[in-house]
This record gives sequence, C-alpha cells and structure tokens, in this order.
Amino acid sequence: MIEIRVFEEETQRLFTQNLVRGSTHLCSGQEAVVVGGCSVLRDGDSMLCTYRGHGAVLAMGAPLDRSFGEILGKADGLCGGKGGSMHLTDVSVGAYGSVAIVGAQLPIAVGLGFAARYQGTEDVCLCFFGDGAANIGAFHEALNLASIWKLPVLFVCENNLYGEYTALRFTTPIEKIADRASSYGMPGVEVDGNDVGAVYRTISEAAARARAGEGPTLIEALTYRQKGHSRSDPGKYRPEGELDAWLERDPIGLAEASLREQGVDQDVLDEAHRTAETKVREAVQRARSWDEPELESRFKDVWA
Amino acid sequence: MIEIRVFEEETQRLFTQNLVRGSTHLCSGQEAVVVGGCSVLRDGDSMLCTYRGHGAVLAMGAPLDRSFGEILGKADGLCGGKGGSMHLTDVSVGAYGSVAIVGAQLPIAVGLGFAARYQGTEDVCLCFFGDGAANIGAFHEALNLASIWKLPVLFVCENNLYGEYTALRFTTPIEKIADRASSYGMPGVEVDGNDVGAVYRTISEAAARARAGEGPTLIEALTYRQKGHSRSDPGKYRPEGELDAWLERDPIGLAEASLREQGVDQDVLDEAHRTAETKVREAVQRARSWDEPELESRFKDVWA
Amino acid sequence: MTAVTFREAINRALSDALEEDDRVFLLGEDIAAAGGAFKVTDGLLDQFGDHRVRDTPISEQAIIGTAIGAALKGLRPVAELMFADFTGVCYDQIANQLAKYRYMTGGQVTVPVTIRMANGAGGGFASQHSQTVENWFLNIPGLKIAVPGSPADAYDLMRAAVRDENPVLFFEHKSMMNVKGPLGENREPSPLGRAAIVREGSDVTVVATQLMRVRAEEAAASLAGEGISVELIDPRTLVPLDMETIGSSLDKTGHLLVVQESPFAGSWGSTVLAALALERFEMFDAPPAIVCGDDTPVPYAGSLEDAWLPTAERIVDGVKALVRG
Amino acid sequence: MTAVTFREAINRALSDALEEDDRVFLLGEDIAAAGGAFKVTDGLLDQFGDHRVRDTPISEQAIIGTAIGAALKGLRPVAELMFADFTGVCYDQIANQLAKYRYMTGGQVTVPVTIRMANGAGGGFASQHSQTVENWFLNIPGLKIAVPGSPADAYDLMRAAVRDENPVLFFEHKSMMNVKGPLGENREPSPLGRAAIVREGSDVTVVATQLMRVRAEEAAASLAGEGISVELIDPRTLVPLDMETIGSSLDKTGHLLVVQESPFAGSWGSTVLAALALERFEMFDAPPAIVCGDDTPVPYAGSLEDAWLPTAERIVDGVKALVRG
Ligand SMILES: Cc1ncc(C[n+]2csc(CCOP(=O)(O)OP(=O)(O)O)c2C)c(N)n1
Ligand SMILES: Cc1ncc(C[n+]2csc(CCOP(=O)(O)OP(=O)(O)O)c2C)c(N)n1
Ligand SMILES: [Mg+2]
Ligand SMILES: [Mg+2]
Repeated sequence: MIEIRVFEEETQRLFTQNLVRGSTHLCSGQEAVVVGGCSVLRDGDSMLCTYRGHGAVLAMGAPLDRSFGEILGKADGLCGGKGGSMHLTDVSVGAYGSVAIVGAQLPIAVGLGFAARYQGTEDVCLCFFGDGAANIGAFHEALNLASIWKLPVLFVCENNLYGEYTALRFTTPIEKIADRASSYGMPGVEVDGNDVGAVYRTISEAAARARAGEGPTLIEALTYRQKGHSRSDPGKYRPEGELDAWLERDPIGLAEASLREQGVDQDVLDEAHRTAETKVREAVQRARSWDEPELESRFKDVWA
Repeated sequence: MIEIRVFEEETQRLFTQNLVRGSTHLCSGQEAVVVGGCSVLRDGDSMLCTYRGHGAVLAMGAPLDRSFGEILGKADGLCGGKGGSMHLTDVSVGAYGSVAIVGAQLPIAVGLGFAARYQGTEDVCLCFFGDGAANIGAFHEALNLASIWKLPVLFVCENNLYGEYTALRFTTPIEKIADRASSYGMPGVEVDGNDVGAVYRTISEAAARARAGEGPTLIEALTYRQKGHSRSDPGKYRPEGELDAWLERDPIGLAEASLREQGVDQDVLDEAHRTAETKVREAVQRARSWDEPELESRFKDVWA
Repeated sequence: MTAVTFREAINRALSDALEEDDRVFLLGEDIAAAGGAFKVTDGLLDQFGDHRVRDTPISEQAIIGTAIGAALKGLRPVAELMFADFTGVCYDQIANQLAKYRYMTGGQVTVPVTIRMANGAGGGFASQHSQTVENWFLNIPGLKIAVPGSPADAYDLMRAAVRDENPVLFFEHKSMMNVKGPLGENREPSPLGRAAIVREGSDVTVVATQLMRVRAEEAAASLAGEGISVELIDPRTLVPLDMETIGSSLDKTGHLLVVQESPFAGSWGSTVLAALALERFEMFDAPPAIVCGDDTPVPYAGSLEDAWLPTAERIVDGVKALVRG
Repeated sequence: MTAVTFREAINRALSDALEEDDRVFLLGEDIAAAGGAFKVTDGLLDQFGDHRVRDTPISEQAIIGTAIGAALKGLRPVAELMFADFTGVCYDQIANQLAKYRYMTGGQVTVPVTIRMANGAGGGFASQHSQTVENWFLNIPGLKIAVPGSPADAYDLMRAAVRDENPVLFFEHKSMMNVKGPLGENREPSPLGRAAIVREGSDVTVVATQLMRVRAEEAAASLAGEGISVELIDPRTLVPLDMETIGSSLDKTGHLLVVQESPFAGSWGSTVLAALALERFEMFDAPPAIVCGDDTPVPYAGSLEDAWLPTAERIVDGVKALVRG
C-alpha cells in the first residue's frame, strides 16, 4: 500500500512536470481495496481494472520501473509506450488489462472466468470497477451472464462516492450498490474498503465460493478518492469536511494503527516508508533514463 | 382483444401465402397485456413496443387496414411500406414506435417520459418489452435514469417465458423480473398478464403515481406466447402440456368467462367475434387492393 | 465433390473446427438447442455438447466480452450475433476492446475471436436487420473482415478465421443461405487476404462481394453473350484487402466497376476506388464506376427493397456504360 | 469582432441556442455542475438552471435514448458524449434508432437531436479516447455530420445543428479547444452542407477538416513562401458533403490532396477521393494524393502519437510531390 501511495505521489509530480500525457487517475485513498483484493489471488488467476489502475496492477506485482516507464511512454514501459497510464497491463503477473471505457472490463472478466471453467481449473477473475460504472449496461449484462453460468468472477465495486465530479446520489437511486446483486441471484456484500484486512477476508470468501464452482459475488468496497478525478480537478463538488473525515480514515493510517496495536514498532513502519520511497525514487529514475520507443514500433502489435 | 386475435390469425395466413416479408412476430395469447395497458392511456400519452407489436399498436387505436397495409408493404400502410411488421407506428394515436432491436425502446421511453416532465404535462409513457430484454444493457440504463429523474414511464415486461426458443430459466438467474425494480429504487409489481382487468388496474395505479410525479414502475405481466417466435417455429422447446395449460387460460376465454359471469349473453360475445372477423376481413381486403408504393418513395423520409 | 449450400458449408466448417481443436467453442443466442436463427449451427449441440456449444442470454456486450476474455486465456471463441446489425449494441466491445487489446498492451496478448453474423439486405427484414455492416468497421485497425461469396469460400474462410490469431468479423449474407456450390473434401487451408478471380476476362474488371458477387456472376454470363468479357474479382476479405489482385486486373482491362450493396460513403467500395485512384491512376482507360445501394436506410416493402438493392441488370448496364463510353 | 477560443465559441453557441428556444436542453455526464470534461458547458447551469442543463449517470445508451424520445415529443435535445469514442457504447441508439426513426415510420416524426462529442488525437489519451469517430457513421444514412475547423465555424455549425430538423453528430476536436479565431456578433445562420474555401489558390486543392485544417493552413502559408499556391477547402460537414465546392476547386487546380487524421479505409477522405474519381476523372492533371493517419490504433507515447498524426511538414511534402510530380 505504501509503495502504491508513493508511486501515485510521484506520478502526480511527473504529471505536473508535463511528463505524463492525456489524463491520469490516481487511486490514492483506495489502496486497501486493490491490495486486499489482489492478495487473495494466486497463480493462474486474473485481474482486470480501470483507467484508475496503477494500484491494482502494482498490487499484482508489476515492476515499479516498467509501470513508470509506461506512464512516461518509454520503449521499456509495460506496453512499450502504446498504452500509457490508462492501460497499464502486465499479463505475466496476471494483470490482464486496464480498461478506459467505463464498465467495459466487466464482460471481459466474464470471459476470463469462463475460460477457467472451460479448462477445468479453479482459477478466478478479480474485476474492479467504480460506483459510476454500476449504471452502465455492460455491468448488467456481465453480472447476469456470470451468474447464470456460475462463473468464478469477483466483481469488486470501488465505491469512492463519485463518478468524476458527480456524487453517487445524483446518479444512482439506491443506497447500496451491493444490493444490485439480488437482480442476478448472486450474493452481494459490503465491506469497509479502507480496511485492508476486511477487504482481504471478504474477497477471500468470495474467491473460495468461486473456486468451488458456486459462482460470482458482487462486493462493494466503501472507500474514498483522496485526489481529484484526474489532472487539475478543483474538487469544489465535495461537501466541506468530507475529505478531512476520510483522511482520518486513510487506509494506510488505519493499517499502521492496527499493526502498532499488534505490537509492531513505529521504527519498522517508518523504515517501510523509507524503503518505499527509495524504491519508487530509484524506479522512476531508471524509467526516466530509458529510451523513447522507436518510431517504427508504432506499426507493431496491430496484428499477431 | 378479439380484433387483435383475428388480426394476428389473418397475418399468419398472409405470411403463409408469402405476402409478408422477413419475419413477423404474433402476439396471440398476450392480448390482455397490451389491451389492458393501452386502455389506461389518454391523449398526450405515448406508447412504445417491440417487433411483436401489432397488438399494442392496434390497442392504441391504429386502423386495421393501414396496419395490414404496412405489413403488406403498401403505399398507404402506416409507414408507407418502409417499416413493415416489425416497425408498425402510428404517432397520431400515440403509438410512437415498434422497435426491432431488443431493449432499444426502453431508453427512448425515458425520453418520452422526460418530455412530459420538461413540458410540465401529466403525460406518461407506456413501454412494453419482453422477458428476454430484461438481460440487455439498455434495460438497466433506462430504468436507472427514469428512476433517478422520477420520470413518468411504465415499464411493462411481457413475460411470455421465452426469448425466441430459449426458456427464461436458461438466461435469467432469478424467478421474478419485477424484483429487478429494487435495483433502481422503484416499485416492481407482478400481474396476471392474461387477466385484462388485472392488467388494467395494475397499470392504472402505476400511471396515477407517474402522473403525480412519483416516478416509474416496473410491471411484470405473466403471459404466454401461443404461437411460435416468428415464422415457422417448430416449438419443440416447449415442455409437453405447457401450451395446452396456457390455452386453458387464454386471455380472451378468461375475459369472456368473466363477462358471462357478469351476465353478458353468449350471443353478444358471438356477435363480437363475428363483428371482429368482418372488420378484419374487410380491412385486409381493402389493404390488399391498395397500390404498391411508388419506387421513388424510397428516397423520401431520410431527411426532414 | 458435392454441392452444398452456403449454410451447410459454414456448418461443416464449424463442425470441423470444433473437431480439430478443443479450444474452439461457440456461443450466441439460440445457437445451441435451436440451431441458430438461420439454422447454421444446427446439430452442433448434439455433436459437441453444451460445454462447447452454448446458448446465451440476449446480452451482446456480454457475448463479445466473454469471447475476448476467453481468448485472452488461450481459447478460440466463435461468437454469433444473429444479425450483424446487432453489433450496434456491442460496438464498443468490438471496436474499442477487441480490435485494440493487443496493440494497447504492446503485444502482450493475442485475441483470436471470430464473430459470425448474418449480413445484408434482400429478405424483407427492414432497416434494422438488413445492413451491410462490414462497412462499420473498416476504419478500425485491428479487425480482419471476411465476406464470403460462395459456399466453398465460406468454408475456407471460416476455417482460416478460427485458426487466425487475430480477431475476425465473419459476415454471412442472409440472402445467400440456400445458394449452392461445390465443396471438395480435404481442402487446403487458405489464408485470409487473398482475392479470388471468380471469372477471368479482358474488357472490364468488376469487383464484388457476397450477394453482389452472385449477381455479378449472372451479369458477367449475360455480358459474355454480348461479347463483353468481364473479369470478376471477389476480394473475399476486406481486411486484409488484396489490392494486388484487383490492381493487376485493372492493369489488364483498364476498366473498373465496383458493385456493392451498401450506400457509397465510407464503404469498402469507395475505399477500393480511392486506393486505385491513388496508386494506379494511369491504368484507367476510362473513369471508374460504381453500382451501389441507395443513400437511404433499407426499406421494407418488396418493391422498394428490390429497387434499393442493385440487380444483375444494373450491373450489366454499368458495365456497358463503362466499356461503350 | 473579438477573438475567442474554439471552446468559447461552442459555449456561446449553446448559450445562444438555449436563450433562443425553450425546447433546447442539454444533457450529459458532468456537463452541468462541472461544466464538462473539456469545460465547454461551463457556466450554462448557472445561466439556465438544472431543468435545462442536466447531469446524467454514466449511461450513454440512456442519454441518447432520452434525447431521441424527447425529440419525438418536440424538444431539441443537445446530448454530450464527452469523448466521441463512447459512441461505441451507444452505437445502436445512434445508428439503428436515431438515424432511421423518421425513415422507418414513413416520415411520421422528426428527430432533431444534436450529439456533441470530443474527437480526435493529439492529446495523449491513447487508443480508446483519440479516434476520429466521424468515420464510424459515414455509411449510416440519416445522420448529418459536422466537423468544425475554426471557432467561427464551430459557432455557426452548432447553431445550425440545433435548429436543424435532423439528427446531427457534432464533433469538437479535443486538440483544438484553445485555438483562437475571430467571431463577429449577429451572425447569419449558415446551413449545414456548405464547404468553406479557407484559402484561395490556384495550384493544388487541399481538402482538410478540424486539426488537419489547422495544420493545412500552416502548410499552405509555408508553401506560399515557396511559390506554391494552395486552395484549402474545409467541407465543414461530411453529411451533407459539398462536392460541388470541392469539385470546382479541382477543376481549377487540377491537383488534389486530401488530408485527414484517420486511417484510410472507410474514411471521409477516401470517400471524397472516390467520388471525384467517379465524377471528375478528367479534371485531374496528376493522380490524387492523401496524407492520413497510420493504419493502427492511436498510440500513447508522445513520440509515437506525433509520428502517427500527420504534420504540417507532411502536408507540405505531399503538396510538393503532387505539383512537382
Ligand atoms: C463509457 C464511458 N463513459 C464515460 C467515460 C468518462 N469517464 C471516465 S472515468 C468516469 C467516472 C467513472 O466513475 P466511477 O465508475 O465511479 O470510477 P472512479 O473514476 O470513481 O474510479 C467517466 C464518466 C468513459 N471513460 N467511458
Ligand atoms: C439486440 C438484439 N439481440 C437479439 C435480437 C434477436 N431477437 C429478436 S426477438 C428475440 C427474443 C426476445 O425475447 P423477449 O424479450 O422475451 O421478447 P418476445 O419475443 O418473447 O416477445 C431476439 C433474441 C434482436 N432483435 N436484438
Ligand atoms: Mg467512483
Ligand atoms: Mg419473451
């Protein structure tokens, strides 16, 4: 989690230096969801996420430097510079894609889950999406098909209260997105998305059911986007005090508090921060030193 | 209802005589839903339906002859022969369209409902769709938006147990489509779709709520498609006895029984049948005698 | 060498593909128990079981997404969309996901998905079920596009599509289902991207696909009777497009007529015309010509649809106008 | 006569349209409170209230469907899709419903819907947010297509689009939002379907839209310094397409270069080339030429995207190759 946080801070710095193109969407404040979720996975499992996917891809084990490299558009970036911040992908660690069309990854997750059943493995697919995505058609079709075919897909809604600049209550006529599970005859669970342990336990249970052939689960992880939606976001849509209240419940702060309670020394935690900062700094330095892609490389990878 | 039934029988006859092109989808057995529903509407209200829409459009008051004319591709058909069986439309009676892409009419219904609110009228939009359509993305988006904006739309699912040749239980992981209403924070009601009175009462209540600004309702009308999905449909997917059981509950039979109970003479009912048959026969004769569209007419109506 | 229908040829290709490779499976609406809306998949459920031949809900986005995801894990899905017009409800999955997945990930994945669909006009299905949908995807790099115009081509292209490592959109013309043609046994796999010279000739090059190829064959036969020799080329795939074969024919005849069912703008026919104007301008002995569908949606009435859809007569007239100046 | 940005011009057009006609309303994601992802609708919520300027859920099918339904009842919806690439998730509503509604009903309805969307590459948004999406709709009769290339055109075309009785797809190039240009007051309504002669010239006709028009203007200026006189035509709308103005220019110059951002196949540029080859073959003094985007998805990295997107230099080179043979 700390590494992801530091990674995102560095990404923001790169962005303000105009080294990141287009938009970039940070997951600061939401680290517990992706870390808790991805920790459940094992070899053969797959993960899909959104344009706000740096954390999820790193949580799967993608290298820091090649992730930066991709965001910087370098030849040795994860996708050779062709994908960028919104499309970080590292199939070698099970991160099958960051999808930038809202909701479009959900049907694809159904296919990843289907392949496991077809091939007779116990693999699962973990699929992240936002609260806003729960209103798009692809969500509906994907959950329905996954359920009727009892596929091993874990649909994890990162409810950070906003879709871009619009609060959930203006777009969604119900309180709990997890309740939509009943439309598909699948379990719907809510979890504190800032409590990494709780996320881990909830998604573990869902994964166990999925591996046992009992089908998909819809999990709603309540969390908060501490930064803007993307780029320069004034954030004036947030009610006063909301951000502060959520900063109090920062997932890293909460995890550290719990570790301290369990007797872990503050020194150890400080050391973890320092290590993360060093690793991230070294990674970004490496990535910045890398070559730009060769211009001819843009013609590659259209066709297999 | 009787007129619609006779109309559909005549359409089938025309079809087997190769006078109807493409596919045609009969609503025989489902008449109570459209008749009960459309009777609720008043001037200014609108109705949208599917490719299985002859009954609904007639129930709104479209003329028999021009409806046949359209199905036969005649110049004086409702749509000048450009739409055909799947696109019967008569805006002058509030039948705003028969849509042949499954589910695509639901978002459009939201717009018809929106216009009423925008213009400050109490009009409602009645929108029919099938059980199979409840699994497509457009359904989800439409119900969500109608609910969050509290629009006067009556979403009526004609659950006839099948989408084409595939039974509901293979495509839909829950028992009652009406239960999906809870995903959108709107009321979901089930009604016996073969009981025209019950349909009328249920949809009247929903319409009253809608007119009062209380938003949309999802209504599931349980009914049965007595004929094939379209054209020559072997129907072998039906469990033995199912059709017979539903024929026992034929909506016209039920309505007549209830009228008899209320003291209406069998003669009166027989007379109604005869009248319907005469009207339909005369209408189809007229329509058959009409001219083909002028070939140049195909260039008209692309642009306003 | 037996004569089979277009429908039977595809059915056999699917059956042989399922037989050959366990990774191949079929999914779509009413394709299993009912054998498909056009009966193309008839019998395959019985032959291969419901593990590999699967009915789905009416959820086209989920169908294509499932195919993509399964392909990412090494399977070879063949998805059916019943009518090609239904790509409208899953266009994003095809154009933004499937077509670009490999590219956006820098080549980390292959996505060997085949999408089968009924294409074209002529059946009285009206505007929403009659379009020549191949044109909707021409400007989307990353999708191969197959448009078979005979039973043998349908068989060969389907086998090639399923074996190809890339996404392939496979269009089956709904007015050709009962067209018959020879189909030999033990066929050589033929690669995607090679045009067929359907008929050799010396006066005019006619380029046509699917139903228009059938009508162009009629037209060519009748023109032969009048002493006009037509070279009929069927590109068979629009991506990759075999401009070499088309261009060589033009070099030989000096006259070009493109025949297509769809309206002109943004179509494969206008693309071929433009490419030849760019690359082989000097080879034209006369300005090129096109016979194409009207610039309107497809009307329902038989009289109107017949007028809308180019006929063999219009092709004959087009060729005559071209060679007689 | 003040200079305004492209963004301001559209904002003003929307404001004036809302002012002029109560039936006009706006809907889309984040267009109201946030003023739009590209800030094009900034301030309109305050000016016109949330009855007429409405934020929606992330539900593009519902957005377009709502616009259609509202238009059927006499309103004049202006829907925003944020990025034009998102037409992928509502393609059916646009291509199968909106475009065909009037036709299928035999002219019973008009559907005056305007759909605004951010188009094109150049911003580092990668493959799923950078396409020139006008090409996806060329083969769908029933949709007008506006592709403004200057602030004044943006204003005029937007006013015309909202007043038009037909559906109009309105593309706003995302790399032009800050381009400035003059915009006088009290403008005459200008009809859709009239090309602009952006610059008169005698040696070569260059046809370009949006960002490529901007780059072609640069190229033309630099070519003028070398004694080559470019006539630059901006069609402004692709449907209707003003072939008369383009053709007349070709008649005069005898040389044609089409410049477009998108790949070649199925594009508006190949359509223009093909149409001229059909209709005005003899007017070419040399084979036509095109400068266009590569046949790949749009890559992310700055170096790659810059190489992908045609530059003023490539246009200069293209013109020189054309006139110097
Ligand atoms: C189909 C589609 N519509 C709109 C967008 C633009 N967009 C990008 S992110 C976003 C908000 C998504 O909100 P949510 O699902 O809650 O995810 P979050 O960004 O909060 O993680 C929107 C509207 C898009 N990328 N795709
Ligand atoms: C998007 C789309 N997918 C598939 C079809 C083909 N199709 C036409 S009717 C139908 C079955 C629809 O079932 P249901 O919604 O239950 O309506 P019913 O026909 O039973 O009235 C299907 C799959 C279509 N027209 N549109
Ligand atoms: Mg969110
Ligand atoms: Mg049904």
